[in-house]
Amino acid sequence: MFSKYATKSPWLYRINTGSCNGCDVELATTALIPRFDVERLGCKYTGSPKHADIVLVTGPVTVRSENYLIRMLNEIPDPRVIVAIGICPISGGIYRDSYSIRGPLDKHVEVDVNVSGCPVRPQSILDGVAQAIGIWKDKIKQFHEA
Amino acid sequence: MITLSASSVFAYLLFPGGLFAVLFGLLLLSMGRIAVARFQGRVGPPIYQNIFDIIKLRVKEVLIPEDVTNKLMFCIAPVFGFVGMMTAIFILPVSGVYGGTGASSDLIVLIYLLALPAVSHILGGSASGSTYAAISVSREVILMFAYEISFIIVLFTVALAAGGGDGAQFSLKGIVDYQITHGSFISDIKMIPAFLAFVIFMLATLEVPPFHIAENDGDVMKGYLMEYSGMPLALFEITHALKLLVLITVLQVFFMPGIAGASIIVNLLWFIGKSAAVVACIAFIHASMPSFRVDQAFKFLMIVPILLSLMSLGMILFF
Amino acid sequence: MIQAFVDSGNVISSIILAGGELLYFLVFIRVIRIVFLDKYRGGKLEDLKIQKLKLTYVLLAFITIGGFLPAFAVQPFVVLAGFMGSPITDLPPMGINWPLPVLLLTMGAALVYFIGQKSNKTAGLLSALVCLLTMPSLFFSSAGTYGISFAVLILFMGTLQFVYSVSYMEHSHKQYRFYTFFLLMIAGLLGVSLSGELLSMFFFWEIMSGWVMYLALSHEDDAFSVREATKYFTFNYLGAAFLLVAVAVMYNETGHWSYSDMAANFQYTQPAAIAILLLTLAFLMKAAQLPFRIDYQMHPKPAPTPISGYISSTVLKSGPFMMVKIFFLAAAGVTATTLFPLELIMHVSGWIGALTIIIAASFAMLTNSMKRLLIFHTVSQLGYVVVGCSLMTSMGLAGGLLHFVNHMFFKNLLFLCAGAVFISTGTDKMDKLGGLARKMPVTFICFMIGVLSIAGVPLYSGFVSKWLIYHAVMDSGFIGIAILALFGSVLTLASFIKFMHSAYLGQMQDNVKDAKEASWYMLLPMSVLAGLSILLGIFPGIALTPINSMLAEFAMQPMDITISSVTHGADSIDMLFIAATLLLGMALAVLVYVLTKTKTRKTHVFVCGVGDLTPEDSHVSSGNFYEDAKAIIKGSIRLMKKTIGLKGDYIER
Amino acid sequence: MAGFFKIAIRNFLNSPTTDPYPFGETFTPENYRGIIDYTPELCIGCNTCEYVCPSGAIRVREKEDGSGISFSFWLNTCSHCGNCGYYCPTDAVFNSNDFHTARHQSEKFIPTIDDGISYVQCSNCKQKMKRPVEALLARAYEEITEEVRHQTSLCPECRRMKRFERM
Repeated sequence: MFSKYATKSPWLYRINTGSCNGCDVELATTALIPRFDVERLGCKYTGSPKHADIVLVTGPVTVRSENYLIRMLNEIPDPRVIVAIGICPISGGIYRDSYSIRGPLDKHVEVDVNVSGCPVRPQSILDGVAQAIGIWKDKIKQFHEA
Repeated sequence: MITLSASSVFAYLLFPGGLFAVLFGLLLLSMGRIAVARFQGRVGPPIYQNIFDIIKLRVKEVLIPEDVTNKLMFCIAPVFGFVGMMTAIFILPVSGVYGGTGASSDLIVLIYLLALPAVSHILGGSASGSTYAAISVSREVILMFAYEISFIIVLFTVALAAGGGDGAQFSLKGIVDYQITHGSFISDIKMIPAFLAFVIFMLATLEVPPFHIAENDGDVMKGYLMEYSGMPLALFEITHALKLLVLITVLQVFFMPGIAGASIIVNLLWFIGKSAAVVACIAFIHASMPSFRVDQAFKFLMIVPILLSLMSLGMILFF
Repeated sequence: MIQAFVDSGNVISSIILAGGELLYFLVFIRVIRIVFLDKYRGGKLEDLKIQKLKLTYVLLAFITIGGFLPAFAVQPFVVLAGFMGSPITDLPPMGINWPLPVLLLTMGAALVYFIGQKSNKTAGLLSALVCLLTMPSLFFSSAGTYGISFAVLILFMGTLQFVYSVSYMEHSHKQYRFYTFFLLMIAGLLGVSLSGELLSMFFFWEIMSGWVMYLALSHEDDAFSVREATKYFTFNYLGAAFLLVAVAVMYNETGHWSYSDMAANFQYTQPAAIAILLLTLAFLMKAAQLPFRIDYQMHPKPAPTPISGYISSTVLKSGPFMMVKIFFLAAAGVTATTLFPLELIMHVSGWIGALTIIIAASFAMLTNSMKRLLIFHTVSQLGYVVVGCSLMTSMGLAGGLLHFVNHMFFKNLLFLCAGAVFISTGTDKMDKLGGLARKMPVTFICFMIGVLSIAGVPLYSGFVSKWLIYHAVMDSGFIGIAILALFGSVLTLASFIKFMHSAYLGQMQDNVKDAKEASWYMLLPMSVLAGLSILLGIFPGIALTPINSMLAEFAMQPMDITISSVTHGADSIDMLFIAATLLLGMALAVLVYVLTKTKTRKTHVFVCGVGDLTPEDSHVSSGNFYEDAKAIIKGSIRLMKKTIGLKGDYIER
Repeated sequence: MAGFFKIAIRNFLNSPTTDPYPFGETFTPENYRGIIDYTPELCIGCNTCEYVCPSGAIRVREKEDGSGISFSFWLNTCSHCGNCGYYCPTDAVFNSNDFHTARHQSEKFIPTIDDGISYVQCSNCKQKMKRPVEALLARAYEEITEEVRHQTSLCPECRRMKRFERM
């Protein structure tokens, strides 16, 4: 019914697959410090993957965190958008050929938006989230047609 | 038998009951979020944010944990809280606007209705089978165990004060009328400690930061709402909004039911103004207070509000 | 002999005599226990031939005749004393009249003993039939509506209990013996409720809480259950000793046994006040108030569930039942000057009830065993009944009696659910259980209805009686009792949530994997009781109309009620109205659910993606619930023990 | 706790300090290392940038048709360390202020910069060679005479031969 207004409240969820926490600090600043308040877009950090709409993944999917990531990704309800934050999930970044990472994120799940940078600037995260909201809108439409 | 007259159905579903209460509660919640943001120096979400949260949740897919022990209980749990709050709003009189149902608008019914959201959190959390939810259920019950005492004592103090010396006045309408004639309790020195105790109780029931323990993002993440998504979660959000509104109405029924004017519109604006002021104060405390740990909160709740309410109970009884 | 002492005016020596009798009993019970009940480890034993026992049988016959028809046995001695020059002038008429239903039940018990040896099913169904058939015979008995309605409830609960125990006692041995003693106990209880005189009431009181119960309780025959049953039996015997002395003093004061004439010429003299005090004390002890040593005061944990459920829900009610009768008997003869002692006794028993609610509910927070938690809650709910009845106002009495009835239903329901869980999983410890709701859904739903009604949630039966009690307590101005009582309901809810989560919800433990739903015999009584709890929640008038007639019988001003609402002065409550709003709300919520047509999907429980957690370490069991609340309760227990000189902490007996 | 109350009230009174980024411009410090920029004219194809880049974001290869050198930069693996800008002798590669790095998944494998320089014919032996760059000459000689200008048009071998003859 109102599904076109649904995109006004995207809830963000952070998954850290072994990142150096550089990007996680940037993620924290986008929400909590007054300067880059992500709540203006209606976003809110949620505590559980089951409430997530836009999933922000950081870290180069290290070997240890791989199957945890896979289990958590199928715990996220469907019209969702996966955003890779920082160069590590996109291409493995500076650890690209290392033996201990299991490749970029899109080997495990189909990613929608890549926000590269090491670490990512909060403004570009906001950019990424804005783009993700756009993608999320057509995903909701597809989800309801299906 | 039940008098399901048109006015009571209208009161239940539309004006001070369902639609108005849900929308007003959600607006109050998002107003609280804006106020907290402004106290932290950021812009904060738009005013209609919580309403769109509900709409968004309607669109989402519903996830059922596979080793949930009882799928039926998992889905029914949110309904308890929602139903309790809808009935509470229906029986609570808003001074000058809506007279309450008269028949069973009673203090003791209010106590048990106010406990229903906590019961629905507990049932939902433990039915979902998640460990985080179980831990947060145990915290929720410890808190309920602690803040219920002060609520009961405040309730009896108000009942006795409204009784005017000859026994207790249990009907909510009676309390409101007594205060309108004899001046509301907020202006009465004897009732100030009870007012403070009730505010502490409100903070503890609504899980506002000094007592943001059962759903604390730090350790238990989303607590009992961990396994919920989609529409059941929306029901929980609506119950939370209704609970905020119910508590504000109860605060006004108990302590400041003053009437601003004769017409309903003026009183309604006065009611909305008072609610906004209360939400602002709650947001102020939310923005400037860190959260307790469970045992600190338990110790605090077992000492401060109980002493405050006993003080005002003593004053009411013996002076 | 005690009567003689009381006649000659010194009550103290009669108390000493009763004490001596108690000591004798302690010695004798030890003999019985060791000789008959403990496991026999010696060689093969064969019974004596019937001829050698002829003499003992004759003696046995003479004793039983003396017991049943005392006047006949005393007659020759009166004649003998006449010769010896000191004629016995006014012997108290010791006749005990047996109400018809009690006779029927005892015959039924004998019937079950002989016929029931074939199989457990026949014995169980037969005894259920016996209870059902004696119900119509109640209408001929002369007791007032108060006695008859209690009797109807006794028999109704008895039938449910027997239908339940048909499948519960499947695994145990010699069930017919258990059914016979159970039926005799019900007969005793029936006698207490129907008897018109104090003496026959005392006679049936002895049967009810005497040997019959002891042998039924120690049915499992293992050392633990026999030891616990002996503890409970000695406690009952102590209560009965108080009763014996009080009954003698009451007869001495009023010269009559039957309640009506006793009420007629009851003057307030100093011994009479002591008698009333002793009676109240005995009845409070029967209702296990102020539970300091719960293993003595309450029926033992290892007893089979049907009988422990029945004792908790019905037999313990005889305490408050008789207390109300004695209060109103004494109140009838009261005058303004002598009002003070009766008022004091009632006020003190009100406070005892309130303290019991808090103490029992906080003990219930500590225990980890299912049955013990339910036992503590029985005691705390009885505290509500005692608080209600001891207010002596019409609303208080109505509230107390309504809670009396409601508690009977939801407490028995909770016990039957615990029994069903015990049978299907074999363990009574809540720590070892978890996730039962998936395997036993119907038991879980009944259990939930029981929990919600014991906590007093509006749609269920516990709420109305608590509402009445709170209003009555506040009207008569006891703020402290009201606060304690209301807080007690929070404690009850907290401990039942611990029980619900650790036994039924949470992660599925592996010892619960093979648990299967309870059999049809168990589920029928459970669902009947659950239905009744909801019915009484929405239409309290069903129970309130007979209560109103009882109020009239006690010369109190009846409450003005309709089928579903209770009005008392300014404030009133309409349960159907509340139920309608609640159901309207539920319909609204379900409508909202149905409108959203989204897909649902099954996923893992979110534990940060960790996959290798076993159910044991991811289930929050009852041990680690409410550490802080338990710390405060344990602290206060330690403090209380220190004040009375004991050391140590809460010991889970 | 009193400190918090003061801060909260001060925040409440003066207006929020949120940066209106998605809906307005934001402040970027001038030496912020954003996406790198590449000016082909200055590039001499010396491969130092590829060599110093820690995450291998820059790739300088011979063009397939051998007509020059291709310089391709892939943003998604650049860690904005600034090594390339620092080591590039002729500052052909430098860090711009552009921080807009959010890309859709479909654009993931398109190189952000795909440019190159083409070879120049040696005026003497008509062989392909990298062309000289003014900046480098300025650094090598104080003033660029006609002689120097002429030599820049020769390929290294011809220049060596000419130098040999002059000796």
